[in-house]
Amino acid sequence: MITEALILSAILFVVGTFGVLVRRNAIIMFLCIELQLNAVNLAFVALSRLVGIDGQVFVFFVMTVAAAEAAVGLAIIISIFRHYESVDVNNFNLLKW
Amino acid sequence: MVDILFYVFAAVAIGSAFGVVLARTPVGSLLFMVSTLASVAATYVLLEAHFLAAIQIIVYAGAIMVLFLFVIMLLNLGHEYRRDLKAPLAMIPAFAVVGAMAGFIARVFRATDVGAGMMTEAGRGIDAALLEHGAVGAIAQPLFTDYIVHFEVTGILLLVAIVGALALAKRSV
Amino acid sequence: MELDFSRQLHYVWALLPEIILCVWGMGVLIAGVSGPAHRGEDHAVSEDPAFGTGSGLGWVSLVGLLIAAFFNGWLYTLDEVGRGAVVAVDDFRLFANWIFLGGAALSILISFTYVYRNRLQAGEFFSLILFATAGMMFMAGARDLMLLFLGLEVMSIAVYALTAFNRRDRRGAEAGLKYFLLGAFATGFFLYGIALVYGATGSTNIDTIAAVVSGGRAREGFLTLGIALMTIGFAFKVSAVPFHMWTPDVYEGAPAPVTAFMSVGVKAAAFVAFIRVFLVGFESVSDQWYPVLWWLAAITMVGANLMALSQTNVKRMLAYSSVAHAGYLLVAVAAGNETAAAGMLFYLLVYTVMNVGAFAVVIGVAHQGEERLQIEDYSGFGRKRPELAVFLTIFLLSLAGFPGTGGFMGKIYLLQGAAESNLWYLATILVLTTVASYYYYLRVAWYMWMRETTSEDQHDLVVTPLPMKAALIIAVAVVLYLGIFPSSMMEFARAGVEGLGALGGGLLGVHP
Amino acid sequence: MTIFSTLLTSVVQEGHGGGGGDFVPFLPGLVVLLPLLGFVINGFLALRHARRSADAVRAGGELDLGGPGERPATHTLPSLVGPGVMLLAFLVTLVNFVRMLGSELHEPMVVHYWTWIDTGAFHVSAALQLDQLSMVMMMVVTGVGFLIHVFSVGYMKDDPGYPRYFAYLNLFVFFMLVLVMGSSYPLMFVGWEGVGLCSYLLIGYWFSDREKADAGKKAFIVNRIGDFGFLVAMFFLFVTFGTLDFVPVFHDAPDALVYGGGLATAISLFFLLGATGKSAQIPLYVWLPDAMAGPTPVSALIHAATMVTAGVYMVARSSTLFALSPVGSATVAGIGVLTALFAATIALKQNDIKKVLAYSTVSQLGYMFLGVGVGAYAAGVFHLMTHAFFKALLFLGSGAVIHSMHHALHHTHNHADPQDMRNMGGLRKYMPITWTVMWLATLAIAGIWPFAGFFSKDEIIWQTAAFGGAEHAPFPGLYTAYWVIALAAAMLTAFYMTRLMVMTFHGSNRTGSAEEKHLHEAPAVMWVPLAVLAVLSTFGGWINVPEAIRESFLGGFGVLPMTEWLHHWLEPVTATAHHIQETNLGELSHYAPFGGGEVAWAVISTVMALVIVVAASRVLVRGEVKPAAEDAEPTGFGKVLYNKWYVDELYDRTVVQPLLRLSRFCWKWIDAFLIDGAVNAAGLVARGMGWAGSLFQTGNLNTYAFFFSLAALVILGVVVF
Amino acid sequence: MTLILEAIGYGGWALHALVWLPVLGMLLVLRSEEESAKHVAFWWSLGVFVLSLGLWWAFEPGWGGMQLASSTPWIPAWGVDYALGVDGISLFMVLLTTFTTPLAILGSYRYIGKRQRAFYALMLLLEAGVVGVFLATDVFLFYVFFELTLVPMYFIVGIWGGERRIYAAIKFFLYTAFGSLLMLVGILYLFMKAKTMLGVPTFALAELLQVPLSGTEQLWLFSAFALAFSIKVPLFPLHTWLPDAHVEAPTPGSVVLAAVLLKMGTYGFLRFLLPLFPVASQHPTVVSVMMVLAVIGIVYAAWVAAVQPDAKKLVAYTSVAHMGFVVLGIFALTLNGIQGGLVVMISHGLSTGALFLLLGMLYERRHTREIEAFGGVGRVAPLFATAFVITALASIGLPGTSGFVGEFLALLGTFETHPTIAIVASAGVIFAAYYMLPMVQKVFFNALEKPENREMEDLSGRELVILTPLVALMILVGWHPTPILERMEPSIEVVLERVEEAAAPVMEAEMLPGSETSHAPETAPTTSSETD
Repeated sequence: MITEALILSAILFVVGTFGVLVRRNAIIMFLCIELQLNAVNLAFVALSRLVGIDGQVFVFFVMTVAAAEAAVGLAIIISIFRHYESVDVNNFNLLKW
Repeated sequence: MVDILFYVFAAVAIGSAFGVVLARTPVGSLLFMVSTLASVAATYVLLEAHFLAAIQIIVYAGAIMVLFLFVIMLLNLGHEYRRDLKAPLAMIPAFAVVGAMAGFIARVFRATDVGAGMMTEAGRGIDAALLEHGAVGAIAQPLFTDYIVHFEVTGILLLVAIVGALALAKRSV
Repeated sequence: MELDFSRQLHYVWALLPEIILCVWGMGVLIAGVSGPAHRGEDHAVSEDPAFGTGSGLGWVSLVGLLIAAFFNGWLYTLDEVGRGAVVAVDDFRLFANWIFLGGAALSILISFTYVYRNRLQAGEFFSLILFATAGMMFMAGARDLMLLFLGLEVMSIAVYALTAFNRRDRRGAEAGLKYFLLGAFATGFFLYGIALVYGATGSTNIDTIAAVVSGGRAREGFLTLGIALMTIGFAFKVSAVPFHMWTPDVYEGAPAPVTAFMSVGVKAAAFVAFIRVFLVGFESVSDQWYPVLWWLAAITMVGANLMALSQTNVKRMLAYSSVAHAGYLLVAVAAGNETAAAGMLFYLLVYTVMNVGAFAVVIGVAHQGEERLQIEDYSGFGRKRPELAVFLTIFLLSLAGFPGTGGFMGKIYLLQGAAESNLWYLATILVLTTVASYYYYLRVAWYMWMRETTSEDQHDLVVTPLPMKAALIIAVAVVLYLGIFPSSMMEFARAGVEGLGALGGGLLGVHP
Repeated sequence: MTIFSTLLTSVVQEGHGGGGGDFVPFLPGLVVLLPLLGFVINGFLALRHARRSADAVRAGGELDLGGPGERPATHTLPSLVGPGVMLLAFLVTLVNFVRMLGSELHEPMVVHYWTWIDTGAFHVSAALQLDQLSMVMMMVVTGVGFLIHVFSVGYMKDDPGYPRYFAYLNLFVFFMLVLVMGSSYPLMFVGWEGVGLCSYLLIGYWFSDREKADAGKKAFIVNRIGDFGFLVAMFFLFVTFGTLDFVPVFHDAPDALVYGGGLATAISLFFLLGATGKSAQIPLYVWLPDAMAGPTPVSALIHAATMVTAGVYMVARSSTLFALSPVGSATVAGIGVLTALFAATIALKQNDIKKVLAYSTVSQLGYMFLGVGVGAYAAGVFHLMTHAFFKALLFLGSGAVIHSMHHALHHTHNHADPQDMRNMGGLRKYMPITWTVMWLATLAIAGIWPFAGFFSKDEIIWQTAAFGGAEHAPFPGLYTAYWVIALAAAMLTAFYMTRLMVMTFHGSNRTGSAEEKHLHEAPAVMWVPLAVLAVLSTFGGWINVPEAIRESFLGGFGVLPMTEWLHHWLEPVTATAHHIQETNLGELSHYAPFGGGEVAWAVISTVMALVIVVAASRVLVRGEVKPAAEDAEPTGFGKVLYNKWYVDELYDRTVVQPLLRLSRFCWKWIDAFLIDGAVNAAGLVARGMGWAGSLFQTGNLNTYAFFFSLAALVILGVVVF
Repeated sequence: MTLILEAIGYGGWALHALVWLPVLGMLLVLRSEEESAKHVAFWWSLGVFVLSLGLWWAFEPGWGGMQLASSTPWIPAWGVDYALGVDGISLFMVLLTTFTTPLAILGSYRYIGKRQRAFYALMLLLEAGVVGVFLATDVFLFYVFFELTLVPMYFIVGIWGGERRIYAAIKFFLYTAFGSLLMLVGILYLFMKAKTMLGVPTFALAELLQVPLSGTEQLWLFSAFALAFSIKVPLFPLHTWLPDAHVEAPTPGSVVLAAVLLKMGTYGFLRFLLPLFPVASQHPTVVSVMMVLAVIGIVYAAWVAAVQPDAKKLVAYTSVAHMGFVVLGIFALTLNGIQGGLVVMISHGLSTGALFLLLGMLYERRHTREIEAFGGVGRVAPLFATAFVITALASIGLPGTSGFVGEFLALLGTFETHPTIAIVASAGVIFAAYYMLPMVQKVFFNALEKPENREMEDLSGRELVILTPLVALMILVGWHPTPILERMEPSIEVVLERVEEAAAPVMEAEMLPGSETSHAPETAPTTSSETD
């Protein structure tokens, strides 16, 4: 079942990746990244069955990181929304080439 | 039984994950996300990580997702639907890439021998620890000994995040 | 004094500089929030920004860095017992700390007037720099992948915030968003890599990993995949082509002092961690990751240098330049021997100094803001402000790797590292792309010296307040000193790497 | 300074030059040094003078040299120094000559001054070689040179560049002396190119005139083609002998080189290329007629008497080498005889008095080549010497004529060409002395007994016959052809020279009635040298009277003073060559190809020449000549000759223009387009690639993430597989 | 003279002084007044020249090794020494540099109007760099100086140059840097090899010479080094940076560029290429390639020069031709050839330097360099014309001038080993006249038609002071080159011996007859061994 869980995590991970690739809404993109982190957590948990309790501890840290990122990330999104009145990344192309 | 449950939850998780990606509205995505998190939490339980499952629901689905929702509401993105998915044709290369990626990773996972079922030595160790310290204690024990430094750094991390969020999101100077 | 990490309290000593920085950062934050600068009433006062309101916090932060530096020096007197600890107390980490502290100090010095002019919140700004520095130091000292990751996050989150720090600037916000989303995206990969390495070896302790891996006890598939994913994560952080795409945008959009800070600090931290993880942890399976790094290095050097050729925005050009330097440093990682690692440390040091120096002048020309960043804006600069132009020329020559400057010695060091591992193709690519880089570095020089000003008052508003002058003079002095008398610093760098080998025990042929 | 004192004092005899009997050279360095000194003084004066005249030009006018006829003050010192140093040099030469006459000198005397080049593998000294050959040349150069210097004092009197003129002239003599006295090929080459330089400077003496400057340039460049041959020949010599000094080279040559071998032939042919350049032989003769753009005394000195004979001198000097190569020698002779005929034909139809003389010179040089080509080195040198006398005389005489014409035309502001013979006619009346001496020279060049040219030219023709008839002559039929052509050319010579004399001095005057009044005889300073040269042209041939002729009626049955004196005099120099010749060819023939001995053919040729002279003068005097302005272009074959067989045009089309086009092609297409284009393209491509690369940088986050993932996928793919 | 030298204790310190005094002078110039900067620079560089003159007497003519040598560790970890020394090859290059610099500075008094301090400071810096190149006996140090000379030249061309100065400057910089950086890789390879072989890191040339290299390695390294030096020389077809740089550079820049910077390339051939890679240097294919390129350069550059409308560009192309003779002489590998090459280097420095000075003076007067813009100048500027003609003649190698001695010896030496090539190259003497004389004629002869030319001033006193020593030296060297030749000879013999001896064993082992031409490098010193 560990392998299956890992494969599940892989699928969740690439679905998250897929979301980042195809969504233009910054919040949803970020949400997809959270999905990726969640997939990693699943991998940690699955692997902790294989090698020890430490993996579960790491999930803890990852969740904290996710929370921290959410705080800053959403703040940035709010900040940019103030400028563009939009969260569509297609609009954000002052910086290019 | 456990296996069947696992597959059910896995299916839900994957389906919800696709829902996150493909949902029409941000709120829809968010709800699918919660669903995914819940399903994953269920698999945590199946993997004997009960405490983490709880945390997953409480912290992740509960707190972080609410934060997202809050921001979506704040930015007034909840109602109107503006298609922000790429055109289907443009999605093909992206799909090909992630598909191949999944294939590669899965291939490695399938090729790696992890022993039968969950009855690895370490798994037994975890079970023992759970028995000895309880679900919380099993994690707390290493968390506050071996990983004390990590734990402290996590504190700093949160502080930084707060400072950063504060500095960025304040309305005026 | 010896540290035995079996008792956790010893970590307090081992992490003293980091702790001091964090505490100091909180102090600065509180001072900023409660101080007069925060009340927004005295921005109209035109006093010398060097000593003006809010800038006091800058000096305070510098003091904090100084104290941290002092304790970083003190750490040299310590020894650790065993290698199982999550925090390393080796010369490698301490050398890297010097780079971070120096880079942070220089970045703070050049940001005084910028902060003042752009009405940034000094308390948050400086404290975030301090926190980010602390994060870098955690990365450098981490002998545990998870701690490394947390350090990375502390650094990254602080820098994300700093990038978007100027809330009046749309470009800043855009840069912040791009950096954040892509950074988080890459974090996912990196973390997945850690997870798989953990799964493969059963530990996140680099030393243990090294032992397991070299003992052949790791799970092959997980390990390989984990290494690949970690490579991707690091490649993003060091902005190797093709993971560099955020770099030009972010460097261009971020406030210039922040750009300076992240171009030196983030990169240095990522490389230091890169070296420790790959050369200590995964050294014995180098045949797995070496080709990837080889190609990454080659593509990065070629791509970045070529793309930099057509840039007209100086900050963006320096961004591509920074990517190109990442390529040079990747050569050292690919070479993976002691000389290369030492060369990398040396180069990072030089790079920190010269790049911050270059950015200092850029900030000066940009009127302590984001105004005049096009290369045309430099025309006739040498005529109007010869001393600044000379400084910038020296920094550019050093970036280009010209004899007489530290950049040259650094490049030679890297090349030696590559040579020791017989990476002659990479060495050749390195020098050839260096030729291309001459073009865009010298282009700035030719605009400065060989063109006339477009208007009489073009450079009248260029100000270089005292702290920036100090930073410039320090930077020039270091660049030239390292270019002419590189010996002691080279040996110092070498010693740092030897420390890594002895304690981490993973360098070429020096297995424990 | 030390060099100068060295030149004067240190006389070190080299090992090879030891066999000089009791010959003690008298300050040979001084001979070279004196003209150099003259050059330095005159050069300094010239620069000072030029500065002043430049100031005047800048002020908008010309430097006032005083009234016409007066000798400007600035000209006094050069007038003294220029000829003065020549006189001294001649006297020193004379002393040496006398001493050499009184001694038995079998080996050349080499006077070493300083080491010029010493690389360790190659050594050459700055050393002068005194032997019979160089002595003859020195006498000619300094003697004739002195006379021409004197003549110039009169001729150039009104010229504003006077000091510069003498500076160049002195410098020329210096280099010429280095050429003939140098003890090694490199030193000879110094003189060789040095005289070329002076020739260039003097042809373009009136450099403000574009045509004259062009002519100088042409002379230099064409000469350089020859110099190329000289250089290569030296290289061959060096790799063969390890040295380029005359003495050891000629000493070792018979052993080191195989008779008729490829190496000897290569050496001689490359030397020949050098000689054709300097001595204006086919195919490099084209510069000499143009060289007439220089002042006439220059033409006399450089382009008749001395420099152009350097090629002959060189072949004579290298006689050993040429003797070793029958092919080389035959080529020398062939080129010579062809040039003799070819130039003579052109001279038939030229109207410019100097052009006629120029082609005549080319033709006569051809004879000299023929002489040295058939092993008659002494005869070649002999003709060189007599030619120096009579051709210098002819040139100076024409100079006097031109001088007179110029003054006459100048007075009436007539822009007619003072050198065009069609504008002359009947000058005998105004210039009796000139007329006399020039007739003497004409008879000499026409080869009429007993003038100098008779003996020298006849000997060459005879030797050709004798050589071709030798026992083992290499290409017997060829020499017969040479002999016939040489005879024919001699007849042509008689004709065109008579034409020149008649057009210039006889018939009615065509200058114009107003101008006629101003025609006058040359002043004494000009005609005295003419007279001296006339004496030499008349009697100079007696120094080398062949025995057969001396004992025949032509020699008054022994009345002529000496038998083959020059031949004997030069014997030490040519001995080796003669020895080689004897060994390989056997005895020379005593009969001409169609029978007849030496005397018989001498008589035949002189009679024929005389007949031509007389007949031509009768016919031509009666013929109507129109002044240049009214004259029509010649037609038919005459036009071809008039246009010099169109050789200049041919060269222009086949060499000059193609080279220019090639050069432009190289510049525009190869250099600018291809090479530089590639360089710039490399830069452009790099920038273009960079630009294209940065196009991925769309600013769109999805794109960035996509490329990130793509790259990640590639990395994963690489490690997984 | 020797007594004076002994009295002041002339010795190794003088070499260091020659490198560092100009740097000191640079600081002095920067500190001086704008107006007096040129005087400071001139007198200072003259002082440096006087100091360098002492080398002439302090130098022991009979000895071919490094003299007055000294060595101090600079970067001990890499075995880099700050090591200077002088031998018969570098002696004249150093003297040429110190001799040319004051003249170039003096020649720029009128030309340089703006930012004088900076200009003269850069000139002195350039001098320091070039002297360093010629004196360094440590390869690393050499490389540092070699690169360092680029920067001042870049700015001299770029700031004080003509219309297209920036293009020219960047082209010069990139082109030459391109070559030298590849050489750097070669140097590092040598270094690694030496380190493995000797056990200690070292960059000292004498030590690197001990490193045995296989034939293949030699060919690769030879290519890297030869590329760098060939670009510098410049050898056809790597020459296109030169005309641009020369035309755009200000007079003193052109002078120094032609007189000494180009020599760094040929000097590199002699100092490094031949001794370090004797086998490759003797490899028939290699030698043929180099020689053929040199010959093409001689003839082709002459052709191209002949049709240039710009006098300065014309002279620039002649440099390519002249340096072709040097390369030819060097790769002849004969005493005569190399001596000749060195003399051509000196002669080219004198004559081309003087030509550029003269053209600069012309430009100062008329503000154009178009040949067609002149005509008849000889009438208003006779001294000028005289100096120009003498210089031009020296440049085309007229006997009696320095040019002849050099070209003759170089060709002679070449002929000893490669007769055909020498013959073709000798044709260069024809083409030399073909490009130079028309230019001389069009500028100084012909009718004085244009009124602007009528106003032209003749040489001033200062200009006379500049030109006189140059012209005098051209003639002196033409008539009495022995003192130069005898000082060079032992050092060249050392090189030649080294080439022959070191080549012998490898030749025997690897280059048996028949395998020579097809001796393609089988394995690059690269990926096949790329492991950690």
